[in-house]
Formats: sequence, C-alpha cells, structure tokens
Amino acid sequence: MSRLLEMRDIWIEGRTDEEWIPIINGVDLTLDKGEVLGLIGESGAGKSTLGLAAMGYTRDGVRISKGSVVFDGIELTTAPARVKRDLLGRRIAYVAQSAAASFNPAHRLIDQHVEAPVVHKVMSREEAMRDGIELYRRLRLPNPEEIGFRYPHQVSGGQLQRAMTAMAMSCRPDLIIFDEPTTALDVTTQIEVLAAIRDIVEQFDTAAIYITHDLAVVAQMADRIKVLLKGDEVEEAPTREMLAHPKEDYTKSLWAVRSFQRPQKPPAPPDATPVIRVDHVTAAYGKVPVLFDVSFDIHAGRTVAVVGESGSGKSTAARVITGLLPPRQGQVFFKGEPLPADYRHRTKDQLRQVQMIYQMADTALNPRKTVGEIIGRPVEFYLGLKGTKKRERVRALLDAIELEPDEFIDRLPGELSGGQKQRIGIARALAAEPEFIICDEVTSALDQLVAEGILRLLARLQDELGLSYMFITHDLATVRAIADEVVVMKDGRVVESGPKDEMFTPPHHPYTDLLLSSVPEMDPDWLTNLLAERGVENIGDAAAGRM
Amino acid sequence: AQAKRGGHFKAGLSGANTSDSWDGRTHSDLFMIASAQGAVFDSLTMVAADGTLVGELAESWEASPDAKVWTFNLRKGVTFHNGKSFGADDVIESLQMHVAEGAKSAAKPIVSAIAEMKKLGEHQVQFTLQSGNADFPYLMSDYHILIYPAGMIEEAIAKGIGTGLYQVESFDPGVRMVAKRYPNHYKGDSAGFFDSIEYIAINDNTARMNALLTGQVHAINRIDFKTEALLKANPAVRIQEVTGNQHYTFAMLTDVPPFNDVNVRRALKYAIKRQEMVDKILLGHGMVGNDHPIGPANQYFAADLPQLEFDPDKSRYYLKQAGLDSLDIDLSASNAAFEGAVDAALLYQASAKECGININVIQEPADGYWSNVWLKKPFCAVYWSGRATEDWMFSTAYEEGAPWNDSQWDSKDSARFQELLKLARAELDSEKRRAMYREMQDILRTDGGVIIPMFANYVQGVSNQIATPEIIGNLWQMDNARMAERWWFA
Amino acid sequence: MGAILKIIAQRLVLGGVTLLVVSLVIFLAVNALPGDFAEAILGQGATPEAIEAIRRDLGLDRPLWERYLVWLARMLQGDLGVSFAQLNFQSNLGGTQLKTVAEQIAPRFANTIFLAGVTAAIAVPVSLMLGVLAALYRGSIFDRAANIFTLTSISSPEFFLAYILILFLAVLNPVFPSLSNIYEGMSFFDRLERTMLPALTLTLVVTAHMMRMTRAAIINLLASPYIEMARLKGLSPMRVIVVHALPNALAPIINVIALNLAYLITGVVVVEVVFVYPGIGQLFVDSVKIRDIPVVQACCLIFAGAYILLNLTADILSILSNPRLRHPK
Amino acid sequence: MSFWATILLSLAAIAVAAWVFRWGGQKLTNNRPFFRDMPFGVAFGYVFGAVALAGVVHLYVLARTLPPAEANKYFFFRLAVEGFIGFSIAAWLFRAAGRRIGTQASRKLFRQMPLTAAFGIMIILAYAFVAIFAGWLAPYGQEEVLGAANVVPGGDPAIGGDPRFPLGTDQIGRDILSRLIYGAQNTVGIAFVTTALAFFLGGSFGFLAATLGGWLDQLLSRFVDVLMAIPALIFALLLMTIATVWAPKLGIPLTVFMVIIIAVIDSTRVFRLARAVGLNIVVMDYIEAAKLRGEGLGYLIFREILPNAYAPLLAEFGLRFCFVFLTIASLSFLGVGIQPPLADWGTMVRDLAQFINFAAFAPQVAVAPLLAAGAIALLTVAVNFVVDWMLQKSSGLKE
Ligand SMILES: Nc1ncnc2c1ncn2[C@@H]1O[C@H](COP(=O)(O)OP(=O)(O)OP(=O)(O)O)[C@@H](O)[C@H]1O
Ligand SMILES: Nc1ncnc2c1ncn2[C@@H]1O[C@H](COP(=O)(O)OP(=O)(O)OP(=O)(O)O)[C@@H](O)[C@H]1O
Ligand SMILES: [Mg+2]
Ligand SMILES: [Mg+2]
Repeated sequence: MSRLLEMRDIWIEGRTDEEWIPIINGVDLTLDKGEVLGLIGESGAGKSTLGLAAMGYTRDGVRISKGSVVFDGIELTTAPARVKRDLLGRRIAYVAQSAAASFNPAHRLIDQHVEAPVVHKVMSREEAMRDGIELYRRLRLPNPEEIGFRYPHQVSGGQLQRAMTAMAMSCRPDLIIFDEPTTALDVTTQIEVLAAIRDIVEQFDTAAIYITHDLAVVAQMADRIKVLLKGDEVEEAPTREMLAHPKEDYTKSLWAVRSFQRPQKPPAPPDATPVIRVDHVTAAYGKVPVLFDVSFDIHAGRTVAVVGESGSGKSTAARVITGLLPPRQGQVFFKGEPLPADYRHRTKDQLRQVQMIYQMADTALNPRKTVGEIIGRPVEFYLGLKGTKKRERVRALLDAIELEPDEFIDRLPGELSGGQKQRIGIARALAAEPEFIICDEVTSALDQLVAEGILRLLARLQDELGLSYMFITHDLATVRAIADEVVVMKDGRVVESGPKDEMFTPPHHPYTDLLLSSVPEMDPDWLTNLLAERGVENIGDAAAGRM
Repeated sequence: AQAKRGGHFKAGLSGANTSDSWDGRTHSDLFMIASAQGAVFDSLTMVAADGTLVGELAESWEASPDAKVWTFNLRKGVTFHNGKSFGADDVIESLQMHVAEGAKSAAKPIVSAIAEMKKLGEHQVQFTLQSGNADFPYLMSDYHILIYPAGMIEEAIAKGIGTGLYQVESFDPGVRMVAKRYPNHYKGDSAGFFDSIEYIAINDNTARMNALLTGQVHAINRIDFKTEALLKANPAVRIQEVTGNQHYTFAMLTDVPPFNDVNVRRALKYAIKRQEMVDKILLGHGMVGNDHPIGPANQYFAADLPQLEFDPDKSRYYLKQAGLDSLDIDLSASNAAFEGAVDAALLYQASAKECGININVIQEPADGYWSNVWLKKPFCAVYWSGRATEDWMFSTAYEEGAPWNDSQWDSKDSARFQELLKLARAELDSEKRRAMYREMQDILRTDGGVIIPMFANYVQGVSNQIATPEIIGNLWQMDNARMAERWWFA
Repeated sequence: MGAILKIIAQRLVLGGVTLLVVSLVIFLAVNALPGDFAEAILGQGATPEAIEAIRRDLGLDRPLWERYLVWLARMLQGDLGVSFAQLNFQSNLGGTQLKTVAEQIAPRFANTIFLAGVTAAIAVPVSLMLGVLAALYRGSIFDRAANIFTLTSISSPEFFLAYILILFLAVLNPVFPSLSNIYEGMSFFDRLERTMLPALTLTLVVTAHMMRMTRAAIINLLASPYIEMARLKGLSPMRVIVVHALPNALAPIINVIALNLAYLITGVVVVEVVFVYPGIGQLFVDSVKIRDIPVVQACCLIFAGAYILLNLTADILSILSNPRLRHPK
Repeated sequence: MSFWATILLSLAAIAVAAWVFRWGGQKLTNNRPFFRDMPFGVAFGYVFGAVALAGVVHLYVLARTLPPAEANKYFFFRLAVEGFIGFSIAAWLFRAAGRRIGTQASRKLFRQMPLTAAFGIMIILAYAFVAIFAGWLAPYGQEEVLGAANVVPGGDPAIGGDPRFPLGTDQIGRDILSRLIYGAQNTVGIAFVTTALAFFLGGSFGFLAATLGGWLDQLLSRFVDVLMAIPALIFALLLMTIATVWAPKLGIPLTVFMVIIIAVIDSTRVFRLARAVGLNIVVMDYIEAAKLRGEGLGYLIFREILPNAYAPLLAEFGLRFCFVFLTIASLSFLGVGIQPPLADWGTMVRDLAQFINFAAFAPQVAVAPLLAAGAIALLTVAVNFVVDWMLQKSSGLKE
C-alpha cells in the first residue's frame, strides 16, 4: 500500500485574547490509500482541528505552528494558496458534522454538488449533474433524479448527511474527512447514514479519516483507531486490537463509561396516589396538534424515562405538566389534586413542587448572575430566607451537588464547564425543595464521562430526598442506567409504557424494537450483521418513508 | 456708459414662495414684484430711479383743481404679449379686479377710493375720486396694480400675459422664472437691454451669496451685512447700497395707559440710543430715524428737523412731567417683526435703564406675530417697508381709523395732524404740501406714538459683468425691482 | 407561494392602516400649528375681517373632525385636493385655472426621486462593493481606512458635509455648480451635473450605513459551517463571499438599503435647503410656513407612504431572498 | 472630458504599476508567500494607496511652500492633514499614557484598544472637560455683549477682523469663540439628557412589549410604526413649531419641549431595539424558569432581562446620542432648535455659513463655521468610534 497522507509532529495553537493556546501537541498521523482511520476523543480534544489540518486548512484564529503535512508528495503547510485550493474539493473532501448547517441554505443541493467539479474543471456542469444523480442513487437517496433540486431545508437530516457525502465524492477524491457525520442524528437515522458511508467509501476505495466521539460507531467504520486527549495522542491501534486490548487507562475508561446502572425499584403499590398523573392529555401549538391522548403516572421516589425520537412530543408533555402549554383536553394531577392548566393560575406552592432542569445549561442560567444569585433566588423566593441564612442554604446546596462552595459561589455561568452548569441547574431546582423534577435531556449535550457524573448525582439525590423524576431522553443507554419505568412516545402518542425490565425484554412494540436495535454496539461486525438481518432494501425504504 | 443690448441675465432673489402666481393682488415680496411689475407687466405710472413719477402705460394725466377728477391719456399702439392691443377697457377691468366681490387685494384701499371710472375714448380714461388726492398718479404705480388684458384676465394670470418688456417663457412658482425680451415693446431701445432674463428663487442667504460668488447668477438681493466687508474685497462683484423708506419701529398704543400720556411717549423717545441701533442692528447700513416714517426716498422728507438724541435728563424730566419716578413696561418683540428685533429691544432695554425706565423684553413667537401681537400688545416691534408718497404712508398707518394705524393715532392725540393730512392730500401746490408735510413730520417726531430709531438700507450685490445707471432706485430692493428694465451687460 | 401572497396582503393592509393613522396624526399636528393659512398669508395685513373672509372661503371655520373626514373621503377617491394658496386665488378669480395639490407636488416629487435615484445609483453599488471588499480583507489597512472614512462621514451633520463639498468642489475648485435649481426642460446631463453635489452629500451620508451593514452581515456568516464548507471545496475567497455569503446576507442588506432609500426621499430637507434643490422637502417646509394644510398633508402622506412602501418592498424581497419561505416544505 | 480621460489614464497607469510591483516583489523576495499569493486586486490597492499618499504629501508640500495667495487654495487641505496627523499623535500618546497609568483593568483595556477607540475616548473626555469647565475656559461669557459687533473671523484687521476675537464676534458683539466653548455645554448637555430620556421611554416600553407580548405588544408596535413612518426631522420640525406657541404660554422654556419631542420621536427606535433584544432574551430558558417560579413582571424586566441587554443598549446609546445630537443641530440649523441667547453649534453654523463662500481668498474666515460644524462632527465621530469598538468587543468577532 502506498502512503497518501503523512503528518509529522503537528503542533497547532489557537488564539484567545491575544494569547496562543496549544490545541494539538506534536501528533503524528499517517494514512495509506484506501484506508479508514478512526479519530476519537471527547469534545474539545482537537479532533476537528486535526482533521482540518490534514487538509492543510485551519480555522480563523488557529495556526499550525510546527510540523509538516504531506499529501501525496505535496507539502501543504507551505504550499501556495492556489495549490491548496486546487487540492481541496478535488482530491481531499470534507463531510461536516451538521449537514443542515453545512449546506448553504440559499442554493439547491445539486448546485452545491456540482460546484466543486465545475470550479476544478473536472467535469462540465451537465456531466457533474448526471454524476450527482448517479451518486444520490448509490447512496440510496429517495427520488435521486429530483431530490437534488430541493433546497437543504426541504430535505431531512439523514438525507442531507448522505447528500453531503455524495457532494464530497463528486470529484472522486483520494481522501475524505468525516467530522462526526452522524452525531446530530437519531439512532434510527444514524444506521442508514453509516451504512451508506461505508458502502461508498468501499466502492471507490477512498481513504478516510472518520472523526467521532462514539466508540461503537467508529468500531463499525475504521480500520485503525487513534485516540486523542486534550490535543495529545493517547494510543493508536487497529480496530479489533484496540477494542480487545486497550492499553492506556484513558482508553479503558472510555470503554467503561456504560458501567453505571441502578437497580430498578419495585413498582409502586397499585393504590398509591401518583405524584404526577397525566390524564388523557391532548395538546396543540396553535392549530398544530402535538400530543394525542397522552396518559402516564409518576410515583413517589421513582424515575420515569420518556423516550422517543426527536419531535415526538416529549418536551411538549413536560410543558403541559409545568403549565406553560395548557392542554386542549385532559388534566394534570399533583398528588391527586388537579393542577390549574395555566402556570399563572397556580399557587406559589404548586409552582414550587414542580421543578425543571433544562437540556441546554447555557440558556438555562442567566449569564449575568452569579451562581450564588441563581441558586439563592428560589431559596429567598419560596422559603423566604435572607442574608446569612440564605447564604448557608446556598452553600449547602452547592455541597449537595458536589461543587466547592467557596470556589463557585461568586462565579458567573460563563466561567463554568458544561457539566458544572448542569449541576447548577440541578441545584436551582433543588433549592425550591420540590417533590417532582422534570429533567429534559439533561445529559445529551454532555460528554459521556460528565453525563455519567450527572446521572449518579441525580440518583443519589433521589435516594436522599425521595424525589420523583420525569426523565426525558432519546438515549436508551441512559434509560437503562437510571429509569424505573419507561414511556415510549412516537408522533405525540404513547406507544408503550411499563417498568424498565419489561421494556428491555422482548417482545417489544415494533417501534421500541427499532429503537433498541439501532443503538450501536461495540462489536465491529455489529453493523454488518444488523444490515444483513434487516436487509438492505429495508433501510432504503425506511429512508424513503422518513421524508 | 452707453447701454448695450444682449445677454442672458440671471438674478438670485429671495422672497419666493410656492404659492406665487401672476396675480398682482397677492404680490408682497421681491421675487414676484421683480418678475411681474419689473419685467412682464406694466402699470399706468412708474417711479423713476430718481424718485420722479413718469408714465408707463399712461402717457400723461391731468387733474381737476380739487384733485378729485383725474384723466389719463393712455399710450397708443401697445400690445399684450398675446397680440391683443391695449386700451381703456384693460385699465378699467384691471382696476376693478381689486374691488371685486370677495377679492382680497392689498390695493383695495387705493382702488376703492375711486368713485367712478369712465372710458372717455379708446385711449383715455377718467377717474372720479371720493375725495381729492394729489398723489393719485403715484398710487397708480403700486406694484399690485398691474394691467391685464380685458376679458381674459384669468388666462393672463395663469400664463403671465402682460405688456411688459419681457415675455414669460417658463414660470415655476417658488423656483424660477424665465422670460425673453418682447420684440416690439413701446419702450424700444431705451429700456430692457437683456435678450432674456432668469430669476432664480434662492431664499437661503448663504446659497444666494455663493451663487453670486461662483458666477452662477449676476446679481443678488439682501446681502447679509456681516459679509459685506469680505464681499468688497472680492474684485469680481460690487455692492450696491441705497437708503430707502424701509424703517423699523417700536409702536405703542396711544389709547392704552401709560402710553396715552404724551410725556411718557416723550420720555421713551429720549431713552433710546439710535446710532447704536444703526451700528449694531444694521451694522451701519442705515440711517437714524427721527420718529416719523418719511424717508429720504420721499419727496417731502424734512431733513432739517432736529434729530432726536439719547438724553437721560430730558427723559427723566418728561417722566417727572407725567408724574412718575420710574416706569415699568413690557416690550414685545420677535424676529418676525424685523431681523434683529429682539436684539434691538435688548439694546433699548439697556439704554432705557439709564433713564429710570425698566423695559421688560418679551420674546414673542414668530408665528402669528402679526395677528396676535401687532395692533394688540401695547408696545411692540414693527417693520414698515415705507411708501412712495407721504400721504400714502400717513394714511396707511397714521390716519384716524385706518386699520393699520398701529399707534391708534387719532384726533384726540393730535387734531392738527389729522386735519393737515386731509388738506395736504387735496393740495396740488407742491410748496404748500411741503410745508404741511414738514409740520406733520414734526408732530409725529415730538408727540407721536411710534418710535422710529432707524431706516434700513437696501444692500445688494452685482457682478462686474453687469452695468447699471448712475442712480439706483431706492424705493425697493434691486433698483425698484426693475433691473431687467434698466441694467445691461458691461 | 400562497403563503407569501398572504403575508404581502397582510402587510399591505397594515401599511394602509398605518397610513390612515399617520394622516390623522399629521392632520392634528398641522392643525395644532399656531396661526393658520389666513394669518400666514396675510402677514401684516391680517385684519380680523380679512382673516374671517379667507377662513370662510377655505372652510377653515368648519369643525376639525368635519374637515378631516371631508379630506379623508376625498383622498380615498384619489383626490388630494387643492392647496389653500390656489383656493385663495380661486376666490379672487372665481375661475377654474387651478392647480391641484397633486399637480403641484408631482414635479417636486419627481425631482426628489431624481435626486434619490442619482444618489442610490452611486451609493448602493459603491457601498455593496466596499462592504464586500472590507469583509474580504477584514482587518487590513483597507478595511480600517474604509471603516474610519465611513464612520466619519456618517457622523458628520449633513450641512457640514454639504458645506465641505461646496468648499472643495464649488468654491476652491469649481467642478460642480453649488446651486442645484433644476427645472423642467433641462437636459438630462445638465440636470445630472446640477444634482451632483447634493447627491454626493447624500451618498456620503448613506453609504456608511449600507456598507457597514453589508460588511457585518457577511462577516457574521463567515463563521458559519457552510462557508467553511465552501472554502474546503477549494473555492476562491471572492467566490466564497459573493456566491455563498452574499445571498444569505441579503435580508439585512436589503433592509438597510430600503431604510436609506426611504431616508433619501423623506429626510433630505437640510440638503435641499443648502443646495436650493426644488424637492418635496422644500415644498413641505414652505407649506408649513404658510400653513397650507392640504399640501402639508399630502407631503406627509407621500413621506409615510414611501417609507411604508419601501419597508414593505424590503420585507417582500427579504422573504423572496429566503429560500425557506420561497420554497416551503 | 479631459478630466475623465486623466482619471482613466491614471487608473491604467496604476494597474500597470501594480503588476510590476507584484512581479518585482516575487522576483526580489524569492517568491515569499506575501507576494506569491497576492491577488492582482490587492496589488492594485497597494499601489493606489501609495499614489494617493504621494498625492497628499505633494499637495501638502505645495500648501506649505506656495506664496500665500496661491496657498489659499490648499489651506483647508493643509488643515485637514495637520489635523489628522495631530489627532493621531495625540490619540497615540493618550493610549500610551493609558497603558501606563491606572488600574490593572484600565491598563488592560488600553492595551487592547485600537487607535480609533483611543481617539474617541480622548475626544469624549476633552468635550466633557470643556463642557464642565466652559465658564472657566471661555474668554468671555456666552451672553456677554462686547463693544465690537460683527468682527470677521480670522483676526485679520484688513478684512474686518480683530485679534482679540480670533473667531470674530456676532451680530450684537458676542465673542464667537466663547460661544463655541459654551456650545459644548449646551449642545452636549441637552443631547445627553434627551438621549437618556429616549432610552428610558423606549427601553421600558420595549421590554414591556417583549415580556408581555399579546395585544399590548401589538398596540405599542403599531403605534411605533406610525411614528416611525413620519420622517423624524420633519415631525420634529412640525412639533417644534407647535411648541413655539405653547412654550411662552406655559412658561416652560422651548428647550424643554425640544428635549421631550426629540426624546419621544427617538424612543421609537430604542423601542424597536429593546423589543428585539428583549424578545431574544425572553425565549431563553432562564426566563422560562423565572416565570415558572412565579416571578413578577418587575423582577423579570429589571433583574433578568435588563442585565443581559446592557451591551447592545449601551452601543445603541452611543449611536442614538449621535443621532439626537445631529437632529438638534439640524433643527437649530433650520432655526427651531436651541434658542438664543444660549449658544449652540447648529445655529452658529447657520449664522456663519456664509463665510465659507470666501474661502478662496480669505480661508481663515471660513474656519469659524467649519469649526462649529466640525465640533459637532468630531464628537459624533468619537462616540461612533468608541461604540464601534465596544460592539466589536462584545460580538467577539476575532478580526
Ligand atoms: N478558532 C479557534 N480559536 C481558538 N481556539 C479554538 C478555535 N477553534 C477551536 N479552538 C479550541 O481548540 C480545541 C479543540 O477544538 P476542536 O473543534 O478541534 O475539538 P473537537 O475535538 O472537534 O470537539 P467537538 O467534539 O466538540 O467537535 C477546543 O478547546 C477549542 O476551544
Ligand atoms: N412553540 C412551538 N410552536 C409550534 N410547534 C412546536 C413548538 N414547539 C414544538 N413544536 C412542534 O411540536 C412537536 C413536538 O415537539 P417537542 O419539542 O415536544 O419534541 P421533543 O420530543 O421534545 O423533541 P426533541 O427531542 O427534539 O426535543 C414538533 O413537531 C415540534 O416541531
Ligand atoms: Mg469537532
Ligand atoms: Mg425536546
């Protein structure tokens, strides 16, 4: 095999406030023709930066300070801009994390597709179009003749991701950089895209760097895996070897994140009054109906996980419970008492009893208030504590969420990490001393390690304070870890519900089954087996059906 | 120098308005006066640059001994710009439009004094007046009284059809007027030397000045006194300055205390520094006033009357005569009265203080000044453009019962004055009139209810490309608004 | 497409209502002006009888609401009425040689549009070009110089810019005439020459705004993933900006252009005064001076109408420039 | 025609020079990336800039060396160049000083500051100083009537000047320099008060509309639409004319009316911004959290929304201030703004503007009106520079 890409001792730095901070510290990377390298690491490890550096490209405010990048004999770090431009798009292509954001909303897909071949004079416009349609067909996009003439917003996320792969292929490059191409997708959609990418890369024998933070995914795609941690290389090995025998501690810990598992609590006695009862609720945004006859109970001290794909109405159910969206029909009961439909009509105490933790900790905390103020407000508002008493209580709460009070109490949200922000959100909810907390995808924006810490914290608090949780998520691993009961939603309806153990043992509702089987596993052959099991056509159909 | 024919004359003039039209009854400011009476239309008579009265559409006129019946012999062979020939009917109809039902003409008082108009022949008309008036031919030179073609006055007003030296080419109200020389004019080679003229409306002082200095126009009116020194230093233009009848006054209502006391009025007359006003408000471009409205442009101007001066002692004396130690009065002023009126009032305030008179200057809003302040507030600043004849001036602003009698001056104040006014009006003997008018000026000077501290000059700028006669008319700005008739390219 | 039509219809109705309220506000404001036409036109000659006579003739003695309703009814029939000045002559003449307000305003408005057009023809391309270049070479000397220059020009009072231009281009170097009294029958080039100084002044005033918006809108987008994608396709920087950034930055740019065009029509009183340009602003100020309510009203309606219409156009163009709305799912 | 021909020819010459420049650069520096990757347009820009700079220097030299009569033509050019250089140096020194003196934070601020922003801050401080100490700085009082009226600016007795009054005196003999200095106090002070009032009005209503939404929002927004559809200057002109009657009747100074009128008209723009900013904040989860907590309207607006809206509002304050300032100047210029005897720059420009016409042979006299107008421009430029920098800082764009 011949060497396609050779990166030697790459040092990259990024600028913040007039200072250059190292991002990549002396990493080597080599790639042969037709080979797929998996690049893995937690968020901020420098994966994207390294992947882009392989194209001789750096983002604004980032520079390659040292090292060489040789692509097929051409030194990219010192090459003239013209030479680099000639390579980009033609011989090296890029597939971005979010296809929805990376397609220009102002142009049709096919126009963006043919741009590279036409500009690089590889093909004429007509040829490129014909070729594009052919690629769409190969990537099993529905209506390949017609779909290119749509605008990006008229195409679903999974399809866009495939269209982007087609676009990267348009000049038949020697190397493609895939930067987390499936991270933004649902598990069910992810399978289709993964299959399509693997297919096409094999067909054209293209070399690729596949960036992801999901080990199970990279296991399906890569021949070799390289692990990054904060800009340093941790280890590199062929896939199967790496999976079987990780050498470094960090790698091992990556393998181990799914370890947290809480035993399921026994179901509540049938005659117990649930803390929250959602009773035949139908709700709509204006004229658009979103929830149809949804009912479920949440009992004291239990965690009910609500799962379902994006847009299935999970958050809407939460809004109905909090009173932000008064339902059309049905009612919500708190400990047997009906709650007024509109939060504005609820008493202070009713408001206090139902608290909420948000998915995006960034927008959930007022960036101009210190941690002390954020947590202190509900303490003062609901419990009437002032002065030192309030401060004591805030410190106690910070202790409870395992943050050092002295260090954090005067910080602004901007000075906290994602996990710390989420903890502050939890503390704010706890400060009201509620009985019931809604957690809306509280871990989905976090890294696995951090997310696990949050889950453990929530579990501990539940045990100590006897809280009830409604836990909204689309991640089945999380459900497995924390739930007592599960409610599966699809298109605004409850498809299936029951205790967790029941739900995870067959027979399932077909939708639940699809959800469960789509979660990637660490086995390198998992995808191959699954595809064989479901049948390739099946996936194409599923894709077509999603339009 | 000998006048030459030719050229396109451009003047930048102020006083234009979007509501301007060729209707002489509405004319009040320079732009339309210069365009209408000064170029496109003619009147029966005209005041020459030296102040004498000459015929325009009238060739000659004679009066009955009591000055009641006036016969005008009209010029023959005159045609309007549309070809219609001029005759007695045109005169009668043009005069009648000022007194027509519902008409709002500033010349209404003049025309309504005519009891009867008679056409004696195709080119002769006879006017019988309500009472004798020796100045009647003068009144016929009023810029409102233009001669239109009979039977088509409406059309003439719409299109600007007159008998004047220039024929309208285009007229854009508030913007521009262009006219070309009417070929067969009865004034022939003696007047109207330009091939064509263009009057451009420039109300903004700076822009007007700029237009002159950059050669975009040949003449402008109303030069700001401030820049005069600089303008003089510029070799390409020259400044014309004439003293006319334009005067600025402070009028008191003589029927309202304390102004009904002649001693108070006298005290006030001695408490003002006239020269300072001329120096500071007019920057020297004017003449001190002597508390009567007759100026150097008038025939019977009494230059020999002793000049009133600032005199605190006399002022205090008269104040004492009035039985007062001090006096507190309000003086209303606004720059709508005249440019610098507020400053003038402040100067008056300062000088009066030295005489124990406290003047409280009230700055009135400019809007509605003439309807809300003038004739209503007991003491206020006023502007008068002056009149061509003494009688005209007096009967407008000093005759008992006249609507614009802004000091409510009547026979209670001076029966002699009102009597003289009537006598002089009907007197045809010039020397007798002179004596009578002198006495009237003196009465106003000593007892009158109007303080007239200054006469303002007309200051205008002319490019050196333009030649003018030696004598420049001082009755109105811009050579009595007749530059199109009298000036030529050097 | 139906959705867009509906939005447009909605905006049009809203614009109409706004116009109506504007007309009421203006009517009240103009009537609250001290004095009235009669007093203003008579000046020193304002005797009570004369004032009464004129007021009666013009219907100024009628109650306020009645006058408004009559005016409104006429206007809805497309009749802007006759100016008081003209009506005043009418009673003099009893005749029919009347110019309606519409006839009076039309040439002035045409002049204003001409000035706005000339200015826009210079300013819009220049500012777009400068904006794109500044975005392309952001941080360079060129960008900074353009920034300083435009900030300075937008910060200066209009009359200052006007006088500076007069100073340099008319007084010190007589390149253009400082008097912009254009009139009917002037040849196009004469007109253009005379309009040059006011147009340049206004260009200086509006360019900054448009250029900075263009630059900011483009730079805003430069951080977006699809621009990175375009770069990674090996496109030239110019192509990236023109083909990929500009179309997505259109909405704010169109808006700021519309705002500035509206300004060119409605906000140029000062420039018209300085250059003696016979535009609608001058007419308006003159008419306010003599309290000629029909003209003032009509001018205000034109101003408000132009503003609303331009904003509406900008809205519609922004909608049309947004493929999400142009091609709904 | 030759004018355009000259321009075309010079452009062509510059194009050729640009090509030579790039080619030469590549050869001489052995293809250094700077020259190697230089697009032609950039090369053109460099040469064009160099030519322009050379032109400036040439004209400046002319201005300094020609006999006075001819140099008159370049007088203002010279003034502009000297002013530019002078201000640049002053700003640079000011920034250098700021980097050395002051607290840790202020020094850091000065280190990051571009020269334009330093210039802006310097000018604003200078104006504040002049405004506060006007009474002490001005040689005469603003209403003091001195002996000589209408002294021509420039101090040249030959054309009617007087060295005691370098900028001349006005109509009734008040010193123009003193009035210029007092103008800082009046104009700036009034503009500041007006802007503050506009912000108070527009900000409160804007946030209220954003938070409450519904019919109140609709009502306020439509009302603002109506006000905005009427051109600001013209509306102000109309209302000021009305106010001229009411002011004396009510015994309230006209200036108070002006402040209120401009503030109300201007608050519509603030309203729009505040509402837009507010709407962006209102959709944040922390607002939802506060609402669900049961917080009142006051707390929402003042404790949750306002602190997050400071940055855009502050920047807008700067821009609005300039706008108000210019509106007041324009109104004064048109004759209905700040009333005498208060000194104010807009009025001064109008009164002195005629002197500009004489710039060709007596350039000194044209300085006075330009100085008044320039005083307005300088402050707005300064404020804009600072605002620009603040916006850039807060938007976090790395450029
Ligand atoms: N333009 C930039 N300027 C300065 N620092 C940057 C810039 N872009 C990225 N960084 C820093 O570089 C580091 C690595 O970023 P990079 O995007 O490569 O991470 P990643 O591994 O791809 O993470 P993710 O999984 O979140 O995409 C981060 O700490 C980030 O803060
Ligand atoms: N404010 C809103 N107005 C109108 N429609 C809305 C609104 N919010 C959500 N929807 C629609 O309601 C449906 C359900 O949305 P919801 O947010 O409950 O989904 P979800 O299951 O929480 O999805 P996700 O996992 O993406 O958060 C979606 O189709 C969404 O487009
Ligand atoms: Mg990344
Ligand atoms: Mg959700």
